[in-house]
Amino acid sequence: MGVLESRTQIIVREVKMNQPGILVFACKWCGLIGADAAGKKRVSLPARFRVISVECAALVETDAILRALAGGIDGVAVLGCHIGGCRYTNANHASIKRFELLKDLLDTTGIGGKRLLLSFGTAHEYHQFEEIIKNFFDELAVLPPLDPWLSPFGVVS
Amino acid sequence: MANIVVFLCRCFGEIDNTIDFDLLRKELSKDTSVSSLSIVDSLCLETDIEKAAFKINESKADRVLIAACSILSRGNLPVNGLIKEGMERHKIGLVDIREGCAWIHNNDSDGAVKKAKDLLNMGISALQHKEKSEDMSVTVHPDALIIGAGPAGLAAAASLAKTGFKVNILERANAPGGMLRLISQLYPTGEDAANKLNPYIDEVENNPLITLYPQSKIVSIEGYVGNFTVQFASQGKDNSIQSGIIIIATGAKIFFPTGLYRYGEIRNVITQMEIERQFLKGSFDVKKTVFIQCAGARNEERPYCSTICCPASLKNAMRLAEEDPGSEVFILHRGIMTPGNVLEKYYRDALSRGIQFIRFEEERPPRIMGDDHVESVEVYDAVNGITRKIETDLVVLSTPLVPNDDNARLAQMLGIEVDRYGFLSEIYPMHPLETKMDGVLICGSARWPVASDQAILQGKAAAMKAVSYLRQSEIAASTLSRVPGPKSGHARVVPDFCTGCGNCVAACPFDACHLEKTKGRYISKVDMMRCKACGNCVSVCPNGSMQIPEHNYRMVGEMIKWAF
Amino acid sequence: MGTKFIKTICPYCGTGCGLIIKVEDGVAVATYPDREHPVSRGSLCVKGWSAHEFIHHPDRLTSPLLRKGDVFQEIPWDEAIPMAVDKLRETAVKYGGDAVGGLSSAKCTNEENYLFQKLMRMAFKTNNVDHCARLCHAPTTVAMAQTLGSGAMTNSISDLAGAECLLVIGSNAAESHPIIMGEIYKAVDRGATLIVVDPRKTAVVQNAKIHLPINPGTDIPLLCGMMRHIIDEGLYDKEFVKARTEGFEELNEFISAWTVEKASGECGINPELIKLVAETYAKAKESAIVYCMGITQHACGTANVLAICDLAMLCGHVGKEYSGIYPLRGQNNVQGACDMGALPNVYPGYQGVSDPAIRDKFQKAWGVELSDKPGLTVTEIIGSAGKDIRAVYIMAENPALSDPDVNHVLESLKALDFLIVHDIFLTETARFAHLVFPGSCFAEKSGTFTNTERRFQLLRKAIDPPGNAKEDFTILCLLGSALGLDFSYNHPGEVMEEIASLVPAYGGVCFDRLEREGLQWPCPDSDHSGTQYLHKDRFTRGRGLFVTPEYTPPKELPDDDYPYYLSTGRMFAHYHTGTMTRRSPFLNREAEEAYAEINPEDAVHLDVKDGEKIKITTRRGSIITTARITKRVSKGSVFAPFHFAEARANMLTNPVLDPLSKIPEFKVCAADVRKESQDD
Amino acid sequence: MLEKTKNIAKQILEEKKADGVLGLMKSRWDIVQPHVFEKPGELDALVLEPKWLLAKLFMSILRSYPEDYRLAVICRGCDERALIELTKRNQIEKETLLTIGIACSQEQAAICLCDRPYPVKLDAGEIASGADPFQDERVREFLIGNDKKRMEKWANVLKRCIKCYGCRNSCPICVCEPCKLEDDVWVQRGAVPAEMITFHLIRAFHLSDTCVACGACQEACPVNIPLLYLQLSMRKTLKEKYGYEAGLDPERKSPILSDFFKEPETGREYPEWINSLRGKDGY
Repeated sequence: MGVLESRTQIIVREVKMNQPGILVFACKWCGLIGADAAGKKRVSLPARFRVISVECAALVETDAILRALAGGIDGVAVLGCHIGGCRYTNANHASIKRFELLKDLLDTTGIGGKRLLLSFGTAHEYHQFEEIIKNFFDELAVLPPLDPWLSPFGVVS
Repeated sequence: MANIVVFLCRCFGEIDNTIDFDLLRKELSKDTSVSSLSIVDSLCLETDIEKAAFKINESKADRVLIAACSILSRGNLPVNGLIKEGMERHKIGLVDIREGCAWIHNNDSDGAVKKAKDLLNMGISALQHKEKSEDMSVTVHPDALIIGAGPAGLAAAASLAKTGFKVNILERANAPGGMLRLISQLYPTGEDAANKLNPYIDEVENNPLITLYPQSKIVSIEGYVGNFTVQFASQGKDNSIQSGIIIIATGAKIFFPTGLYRYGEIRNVITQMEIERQFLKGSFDVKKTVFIQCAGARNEERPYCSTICCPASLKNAMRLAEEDPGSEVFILHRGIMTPGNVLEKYYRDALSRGIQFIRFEEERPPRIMGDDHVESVEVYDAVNGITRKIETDLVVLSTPLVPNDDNARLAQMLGIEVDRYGFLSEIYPMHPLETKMDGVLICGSARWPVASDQAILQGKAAAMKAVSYLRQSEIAASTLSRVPGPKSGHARVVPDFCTGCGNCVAACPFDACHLEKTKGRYISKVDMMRCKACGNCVSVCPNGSMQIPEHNYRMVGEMIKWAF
Repeated sequence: MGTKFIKTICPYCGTGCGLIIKVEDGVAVATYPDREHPVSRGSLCVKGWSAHEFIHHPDRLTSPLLRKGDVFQEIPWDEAIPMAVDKLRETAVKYGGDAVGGLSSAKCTNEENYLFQKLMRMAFKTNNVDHCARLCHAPTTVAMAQTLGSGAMTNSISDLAGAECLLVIGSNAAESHPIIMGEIYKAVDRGATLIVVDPRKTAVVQNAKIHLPINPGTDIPLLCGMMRHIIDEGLYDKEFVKARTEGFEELNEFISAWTVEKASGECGINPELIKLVAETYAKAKESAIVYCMGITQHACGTANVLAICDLAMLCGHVGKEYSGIYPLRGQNNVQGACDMGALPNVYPGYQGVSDPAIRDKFQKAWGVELSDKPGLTVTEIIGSAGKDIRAVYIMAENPALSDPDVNHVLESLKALDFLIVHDIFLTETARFAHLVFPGSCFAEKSGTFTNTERRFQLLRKAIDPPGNAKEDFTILCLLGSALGLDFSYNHPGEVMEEIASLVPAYGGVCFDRLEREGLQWPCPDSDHSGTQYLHKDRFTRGRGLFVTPEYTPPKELPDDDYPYYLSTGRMFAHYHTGTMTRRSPFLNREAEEAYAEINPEDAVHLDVKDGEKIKITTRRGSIITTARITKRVSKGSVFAPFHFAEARANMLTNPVLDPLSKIPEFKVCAADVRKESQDD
Repeated sequence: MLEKTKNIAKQILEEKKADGVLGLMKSRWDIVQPHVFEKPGELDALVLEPKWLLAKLFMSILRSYPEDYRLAVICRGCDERALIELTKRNQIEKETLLTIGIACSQEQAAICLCDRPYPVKLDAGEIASGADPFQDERVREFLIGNDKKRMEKWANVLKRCIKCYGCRNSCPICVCEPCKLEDDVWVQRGAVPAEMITFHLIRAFHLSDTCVACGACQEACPVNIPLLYLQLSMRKTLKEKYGYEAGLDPERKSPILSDFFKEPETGREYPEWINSLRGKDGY
C-alpha cells in the first residue's frame, strides 16, 4: 500500500500544470471565515489553491507542510487567529514559533521561506483573504521551481 | 474496501454553469470506494435529509460524503440533520464546492471542475481514515465550593442556596464579610455597609444549605469540573470536601503606600481605609482635608486604575463637608474616574457641595510640608499652571486594591492563570467569569477591583454559571467545548509509541497532558476533561504517537496527496 | 552486567565495512559503525546498520535436520555427521569421486572455504567445488588473469577518491556498494568527472556528470568505439603500451573495425558523446573504471571485462595510484572464496589444478593424491545433478533463488540422491535437502574475510551459535575428521598459517597481524605491509596482454512475442536472496513486496497503474509482481530485483552461459509484460 | 588530562559512585573502541581520542540495564549537551546522570565547527575557544547567497542520500520508536535517494530545538552530506530570538513549545490591543 500511495503521488506530480499550486490550512475561527466570506462575496480567485480547514493553527504539523512541498505543491499558507485571539488559549503561539523556525530551515536550503505563508488574524475578512491568496500566487510565480528537489534526474543524456 | 455514499448538491442549479456535474460523476465513478453517487438539487431541507438518510441505510454505506456549500453557510444543516438521523459525526464528510469553489472560480470553469474533483478526492480519502475519539463523563458532585466570604462570595452562596444547592464557603478570616466590614458607608447611596452585608451574613448563618469554614487555608485542589476534591485546614483542623464547581471570590488586598507622600513618616497622612475606620469609630473634626488620588496607582509599577478610589474619595469628602459645613476639602487628582451616569452625577454633586478639585501631573506630585505633622500640601495646578500651597491638617491617600499574595499559588493549584498584575484572569474571548478550567469561576475583586455592588452582581452571575454545571447529573468531556458547536475530539496517545519526551506537556495550553511512569519509562496521558483538542500536542509530538482521531495524520497525508 | 562492544566485519557486500556489535548477555542488540575502520570510516549503509537484526531470528536453524518424507526431523550431531559421511562415501564409491559436488560459500570465511575445498579435493579426489562467484565475477577472474595476471581489484577503494575521471559501467554502487559510492562522491567533490554507463537511470546516474544509457548488453561496442577514437586521436599512452604491454597490434587491428559510428549504431549512444567520454577518460591524469554485474552477467561477460582491461591498459590507467580497474565484488567474501581456491580449476592462490608442479606441492602438503581434471562449475553441477552428479554438499548458498532458470534448478535438486545443505536458515534450497546442518552467522565465528580490495580482515566472534548450531569451522573439522582426514585444527588461526605456507602471496598474513589491521594481498612475508595497488612496475603476468574482445549480442533479444528487455538486479534495502535482509524487520519494511520497475509510457500502453499487479513472462516461466512506475527504466525495458522468493526473478532469466567463465546471462533477456487482473 | 580523567574514573568506581564508566578503550592491539569499565584496574587502557560520541551508546546501555545500574560517562561538550537534552526528554534520570567532562582541543573544535567545545561540568582539560561556523567558507557556500544556486547545491548533495538512516541512528537525540521517517505517510519507502524534502527536512526540523551540533549525523553520512549545516541557522535563530541553546540548562524547556507570555520573543511586534488581555509587562 505504502509504495502504491507514494507512487500515485509521483504520477500526480507529473501531470501538474505550470501555474503554482497552493495548499491552505485555514483555522476554523479566522481563515475559514475569511475564505467563506470571500465565497459569499463571489470574489474571483485563481483556482489552483485548496483549503484544508483545521480546528486551530496549532493542529497543523510542520511535517505536513514539508509533505505538501515534497508532493509538488508550490506553497503552503497557514491562516490562524491573532496572537491572544486564539479560541484555544494561546494554542496558536507555539505554532507561530514553529512555523517561523521552519521558514528558517526552508531559507537555509534555498527552497525559500516564502513558500510558507503565515497569516495570523489577518484573513478573517473576505478582502483580506482575497488579497493574501492573490499576493501569494504572485510571490510563488517568481520563485524558482522546486523541481531539483522533486525528481532527481539532473543529468546529461 | 470502504463503502461511501456521495451526494453532490447542485444548490438548485446555482452552480451548474461553473461546475460540470456529469464530469464529476464520471470521474468519481472510477473510484472503487464510492458505492453510490447521487446529484441532488438541495440537501438543506428536512425532506432532502430524510431522503439522504434513507438512501444511506438502503445502500448500507458506512460513510457519507456531502459536496455542498460551506459549513458556515448551510453545509452544517445536512451534517447535523444526518447526525439527528443517527449517523455518527466522524462518518460524515463535507466538501465545500460552492463558496470554496464554484462562486470564487466562476470565470474558470475548467479550474473549478478540476478543483471540485480534487476536493472530492481529498474528502473521500480523508473520510476513510477519519476515526472517533473516546469520550468520558463524570458524575457531578452537586455541592458548590466558594473560596472567600466577601460580598461576591456571599452573594454567590446565597443565590446558589436559593436554587437549592449545598454550598461550602472557605474564608480566610474568622468572620464573613470581607473588606465590606471595614467600610462605614457605601457610595453613591450612602447607606451603611452593614445594612448591605447583614442579610447575606444572616443567610449564611441560618441557611442549612450553606456551611462556612472560617480561618481556613487551602492545602490542595484536585480533580476537574463535576468533581473537585479540596484539602484544607479550618480552625486548625484538617478537612476535605468535594464539589462540582469552584467559585473564587477571594477579593483583593489593600495597598499601604509606605514611603509615599511621607506616609508612616509624619502624623495625619492616612489612607482611605483609615478614614473609613475613623468614621466607624464616630466622627472627628478636621478643618482642612486634602485627598490625594492615585497614591501608588496608574504608575510604572501599577499601571492600572483601581476604579473604586475616586468614588470613595468623593463619598468621604462629601461626608466631611456635611459633618462640618465650615470645613474645606480638596481632592488632588490625575483625572477623576466616575464612569456611568450615576457616578458622574455623584461627581457633580461633590462639585456643587464646594469640594475643590485640583489636577496634578504624575511627573509633579503634591509635596507634603511640615515637620512632625502635616502643615500644608504644595501642589502644581496643571489646569491653571500655578503652584498652590494648601494649609491642611489631614491628608488622605487614595490607594488602589492590589492582588492577594497567594493568587499565584491558588491559580497554580486550580490550573488557571493570573494576569500581569497578579489578578486571576478569565479566558478570552467571550467567557466572562470563566477560567481556563471548566467549572472554576471567578468573581469580585479577585479578578479586578470592583465596588461591593459590582462584586455582588458578579457573585450572582457566577452562581448562575455554576448552576448550569451543577444541574447536570453527568458531564461528558466532549460537551466541555470552548467554541461554538461540540468539541472536535480528544487527543489520543498510542502508549507503545510514546517516548515520554514531555513536549505535549509543555505545549498544552490547558495542562491536559501529564507524564506517568510505567515500567521505568514515562508515557503521556491525556486528561479528557481538560483537553480541548487544539492539537498543539499533536504537532509537537516527535513521532506522531499523539493524534486527534478526527483529524489524524493519515487523513492529512491523504488530503495533501490528492490536493492536486 | 556484560555489555561488550565487538569489532567485526559486515556480512553483506564486498566492501567489507567495519562494524561494532553491541552484545548484552550473549545477545547482539545493536550495530554501530567503526570509526577507525580504513574502508568505512564510521559510516555504514542501511544493511550494515541493521546487521544484528537477523542474528536472533526465530527461523534460525538450531539443530541438524533429517528429511523424513516431506518433513524435517531434528537429529543430534553424532547422528548427522556419520550419516553425511556414509552417504557421501557411498556415492563416491558407487559412482566415483566426481559424482560428488560441493558448493562452497562467499559468505563464509577464508578458513572455511579453504577447508571446504580441501575436504572435497582430499576426500573425494574431485575438483567439483565452486561457489557463487560463478554468478557474479567469474569473468573478472578469468579475463583479468588473462590480461593482467591477477583477477582482483587492481587498486584500493580509497584510491577512488583521488581519481580525476571515473567511468562506472553496469554498477549501481549507490544501492549495492554505498560506502564505495561515498568514495566516488569524494572524488566528484574534488572536481572529478563521473561518467555512468547504464541502461537504467539508477541512483548513481542521478549524480553523474554524463550518462550513457546504452542498449542492454552493448558494452563492447561502446568500449571499442571509445578505444578506436582514442587510438585515432593518438590519445593513448604510447610509452606505457610500448614498455609494459604486448598484443597491441592485434588489438589495434581488431579495433579498426569499430568506428565510433558503428559503435553508436550498436549501443544507441550519440557518436559525439562517445568521443567526449573517450577523450575525458584518456586525457584525465588518473582514470578509474568501476564495474559490476552489468558487465559480467552476460553471455559475453569475459569479453566485456577484456574490453575494460584493454581500455585501461591502452590509456595507461592501471598500475598506479588513483587509477585502475575496480570490479566491485558482491559477497562479503567472494574475493576470499576465490583466493582460497573454492573454484573447480585452481587451488588456493589461483594455482592451476592441471599444473603438475603445483599439484605436486599440494599433494605433498596434504599428503594425498589429487585429481588433475578441472571440476564442474556451479551451473554445471546443478545442471548435471541426478546424472553425473549424485550427491552435493552446499555450504551457505541458495541456488534455488540465485541461479538462472530456477525452475530447472529445482528439478535438478530434486533429482539428487543426496543433498546436504549447510546454512543458518531453512533456505529455499535447504527445503530440498536430505540433511541440513545448522551453521553459524558472521557474529558467531572468528576467521577472516577478504574484501573487494584484497584486504584480509579479521572477523571476531561476538556470540555463540544458537541452540545446537555449530561454527562452520567446527562442522567442517568434524566432517573432515569423520572422513578420515587430518582436520585436527583447534582454531581458524592455524588454518590461516597453513594457507600462508601454501600460497606465496599470502605468506605474511597471520591472525596476529590482522588483529591490528587488515592486510591487502599480495603480502609475501611478515615484514611486508600489504599491497595498496597491483601491477606497480610489472604486471603480475609480466607484460599486460591486450586480448581482443569478441562482441556477441545478448543471446535473447526482444521480439514480437517477448517485446521487452528484462534485466534483474538489486535494491538498496535487500541483499541477494533476502535470506538475511528479509528477516530483518527494519530492512523488510523498506520493501515488503516484490516489484518490477516499468517506464510510465509502457505503463500507459499496458494500462497499468502504479501498485497494480503485472505478469512478466519469458520463455522460461512467468511471475506475478507489483508494478512500480518510474522513469528509472527506459521505455521498452523492465527491471526486477531478484530478492523475492514469492516472485523469483530468476524463474525468468536466461541460463545461457558465457563460454569461458560459464556465467549465466542474468542481465538481458526478452520478456512479455501484461496487466494481471486484480482479483487474483 | 588523560591521567586526571583516569583518576576521576578510578575514584568513581572505587567509591562505588557508579557501577561502570563508559569510555574509550585501547586494546593491546592498539584498537580503540567504546567500553564499559567496571573494575578500576581496567582503566589503564582508557583513552580519550579520537572524538567518539558516547551519548547514544550511553542511552542504549541504560535502556537495557536494570534501573538501579549507575553508569558514568566520559563526555565532551557535545556529549554532555546531548545528555542534558535527553534528561529534559525524560530518557535519563537527571539525578543518576554522572558525567566526567573533558574539553576538546582547538583543532577538534575547528574540525567540528563547534562554538562550545567544552562541557558545562568540566573535569579535565583546558577550555579552548570555539569556532564560529558562519565564518567557515564551506558553510557560507551552503547557507549564504543566491537562493536558486543554493537550492541546486543542496539538491545535488541531498540526492546522493542512500537512505542508510545513519544520520538518525547516530543522532544522540533521536530516540523515537517508531520514527516518522519510517512511516510511508511522511517519507516514501523503498527508493533511493530518499525523498529529499521530507526525509531530510523533517529530520532536521524535528531536531531544530534539540540539536546540540555534535555533528554525529554528518560523521556517519557515507556520502558526505553536510547535515550539520541544516541546523546552524535554526540554532542561531533560537539563540537570537529566545536566548536559547539546546543542552545548556536542564531546567529550561524549548521555547518553541510555550506561548509568547512564558517565552517572549525579542524583536516581535505584538498588537497593542492584546495588552488588555492577560500577559506580562512588555505586551
